[in-house]
Amino acid sequence: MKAGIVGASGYTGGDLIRLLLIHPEVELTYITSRRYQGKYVKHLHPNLRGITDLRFDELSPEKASECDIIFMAVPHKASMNIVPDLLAVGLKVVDLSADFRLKDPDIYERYYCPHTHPELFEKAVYGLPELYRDELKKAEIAAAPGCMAASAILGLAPIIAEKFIDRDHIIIDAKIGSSGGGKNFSFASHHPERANVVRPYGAVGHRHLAEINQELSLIVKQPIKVGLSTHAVSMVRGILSTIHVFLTEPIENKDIWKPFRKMYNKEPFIRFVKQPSGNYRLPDPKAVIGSNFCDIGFMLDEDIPRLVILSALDNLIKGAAGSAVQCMNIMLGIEETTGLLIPAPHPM
Amino acid sequence: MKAGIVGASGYTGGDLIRLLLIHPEVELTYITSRRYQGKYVKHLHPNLRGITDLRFDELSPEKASECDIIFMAVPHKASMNIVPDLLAVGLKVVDLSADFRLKDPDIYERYYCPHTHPELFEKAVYGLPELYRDELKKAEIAAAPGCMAASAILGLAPIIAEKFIDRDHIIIDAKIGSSGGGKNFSFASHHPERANVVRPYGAVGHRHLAEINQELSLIVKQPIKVGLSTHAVSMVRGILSTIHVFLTEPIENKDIWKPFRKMYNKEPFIRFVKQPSGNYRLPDPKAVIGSNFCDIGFMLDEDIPRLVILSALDNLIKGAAGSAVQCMNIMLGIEETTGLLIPAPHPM
Amino acid sequence: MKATCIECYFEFEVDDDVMLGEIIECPDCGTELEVIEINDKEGEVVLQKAESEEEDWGE
Repeated sequence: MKAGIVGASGYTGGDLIRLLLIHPEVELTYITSRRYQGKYVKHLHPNLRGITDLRFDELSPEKASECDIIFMAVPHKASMNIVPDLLAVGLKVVDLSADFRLKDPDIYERYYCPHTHPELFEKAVYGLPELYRDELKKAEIAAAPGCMAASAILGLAPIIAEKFIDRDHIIIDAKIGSSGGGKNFSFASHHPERANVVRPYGAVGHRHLAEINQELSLIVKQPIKVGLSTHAVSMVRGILSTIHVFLTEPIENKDIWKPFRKMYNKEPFIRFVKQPSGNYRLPDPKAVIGSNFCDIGFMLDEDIPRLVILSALDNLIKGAAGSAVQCMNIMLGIEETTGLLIPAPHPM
Repeated sequence: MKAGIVGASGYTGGDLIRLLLIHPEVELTYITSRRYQGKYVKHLHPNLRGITDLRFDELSPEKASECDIIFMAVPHKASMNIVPDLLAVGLKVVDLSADFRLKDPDIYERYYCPHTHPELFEKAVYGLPELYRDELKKAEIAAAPGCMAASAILGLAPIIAEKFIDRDHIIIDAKIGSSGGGKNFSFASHHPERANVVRPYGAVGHRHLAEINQELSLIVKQPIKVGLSTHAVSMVRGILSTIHVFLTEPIENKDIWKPFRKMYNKEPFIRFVKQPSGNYRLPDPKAVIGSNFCDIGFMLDEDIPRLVILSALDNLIKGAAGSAVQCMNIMLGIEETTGLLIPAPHPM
Repeated sequence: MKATCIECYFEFEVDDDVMLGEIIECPDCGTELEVIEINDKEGEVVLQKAESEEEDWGE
C-alpha cells in the first residue's frame, strides 16, 4: 500500500513521517510542503537523519493519486480546499486539521472560519477508532481528533451516559505541552517567557470545545455543554486532562470500573492506570509520551459527590498522527495496531 | 534466538527490555531482579504497560543457560561475580557495567574496587562496534562502553592519530542528563535542587576517564591522558561532549572531514552534523535522544589553533543499551542494525 | 483458575496450584491481593487486599 502526506513540515507531519516509515505494510512515497519543496525531509526533521533521504515534492492530485491514501497535515482552512481534489481522483483521506471534525458549519465558522465545502461533512467520520471503528472501515475521509478533544472524549465517553452523572457541571481542566502549538513561534513561546510557566492561555472558549460537546452530545443523544480550561505547562509533548464530574448519587469504584472495562477492555491503545504505589499511580503524560497510548484513571472524592477522571496522551501521537495512522489501518483493512503498538523510550 | 537480562529494573535495563521486545530476530525470555522478583516488569517500567506481561525471575545460571546471550544490567562489582558462572554454562555475555571495560586491574581498582576476576579481561572486547567490529564477532564478553566514554571516544577516534593534533592538551567538557545517574536518588537529585542546574559534579577524575585514556592510547599506540570535566544539566537523556583539541599546525576543514569520513562513512549509527542553517547545525542531544545514533560535528577556531569536536548521543541507548544490542547482533551473526535503525519521536 | 481483582475488577488467570494465603499481584493495577478462598468447582479464587505500607508519593 502507498501513503502520502500533504504538508509534512510541522511537528504532526514529522511524527506522521516517522510512523509511516516504520509501518511494515505501508510505503511512504509522496510528501509535499509548499515552503520546503525540493528540500530533504531530514533537514526539517533532524530525527530522520540517517533514516531517510526523501524530499518534499510539489502538491499535485495526479502525483497524489498514485497513493492509496493521503494524510492532510496542513492547517485548517487550507485542508478544506485541497481535500475535494483528492477525493475526486478516488483517494481516501485522513485529515489532521479541524476542517472535517465538526458536523455543523455554523459551529465550525464560530471557532474557525467559513467552511467552503460543508457538503463533504457527511463523508467524514470523526477519527477516534475507540468510538467509530465500524464507520471508519468504509469512510472516505477520517477527521483525526483535536489533541485536547481526544483526551477529554476518551476520558468521558464510557460514563457520560450513566444516570449518576450530573451533565450540567462537567469541568475539563487540561495541561498541555508546547508542541501543541506547532512550529509557529512568538514572543509567548520565546524560551525565557515559556519555560516553567503554568499559563492559563485557554481559560474559556478553547476551539476543541466544539468537538468535545459534539461527540458527548452524540453519545447521550441530547445537547451537552462542558467547561474547558487549558494551561500551557513545562512539557514539550503531552496532555493531562483532569475531568471533574459531579455525581447525582453516591457510587463506588466498581460503578466506574464496570462501564470503563465494558467499553475499553479490548482496546489496544487504552491503558487503565489506577495503582496503589509507584511514581505513576494515575495517568501522567511522562509515562505515555512517545507512544500511541491514552492512559485513563479516576478517583472518587469521599468528601463531596465528585468523580475525578484523569486522561493522559501524547498530543502529537494519540492526539494526532497516531490516531491518524490507526484510522488508516482501519480504512485500508490493515490490522489496527500495525506499526503503532511500540513501547516509547522512558524516561524522556 | 533467546536473550536474557540480569538486573533489569534500572533505566538501562528498561531500555534493554524495550529494544529486545521490538527486536525482530531475538526473543526476550528471561529477566531477573533481586529486589523485584515475581513482580511485573511493567510495574517498574510504565512505558511497557500494554506491551508485555513479563515478570522478573530469580537469578539462576541453569535458567539463564536456556538463552543464547545474557545482558548484565547490574551495577559494577556485582557483575564480575556473576559473569564467570554464566560463561561456565557456555553463555555469551554483554556486560553494561564497568567490570570488563578496562584491561588493567590496578586502574580498575583505582576508579572502582578490587577486581575478583581479572583473568577474564582477555576474553572481553570493548563494546564499541565502530572500533571493534571484527573482535566482537568472536567475543565471549562484550563490555558495553560508559556513556561519557562512548561520546568522547567516538568524537576523537578518527583524528587522534593525526600529526596536526597536540595530544597533551585535549579537554573533554561534557554535559549530561539526569538519567545518567540511574534510579538511585539523593538530595542532589531532588527536583528543586536538580532542575535548571549546570552542576560541575565531575570537574576532575570522572570514572569514565580510565576507558577514554585506554582506548585513545590503543589507537595512537602510546599513553595519552586527556582532561575530562562533566556537568549535570537540564536534560533527562543525552550527552554532549565538547572536545577541545589544540593543533600543532594550521589546517582546513577538509583535513578533518577526510579522516572522519574515512572511518565513519559506512557506519549506520554515526551521523555527521555540520550544517549552515536550522536549529540543529551542530550535534545536540535534542536531535538524537531516543535513538541509537551518535551525532558528530566540528568547528575550526580561526583565532587560535583549536579544533572543537561536538559529539552527542543518548546516554541510555548509544551510551549503553543500544550499543549493547548492537554488540549482540554482531556476536550472534545478526545484521548489525536489526532492531536499532529506528527514528525517535522528535521533539521530546 | 479465574480471579477478579477487588480493586480494579480486572479478570485474570492464576496458576491451578495457587495456595490459600498466597499473595498475587493484579496484572492490571499492581495491587497486592491475598487468596482467601479457592473454589475448585467453579474454577475460581476469591481475593482480598493484602496489607502494604502506604508509600509517599511526593506530596
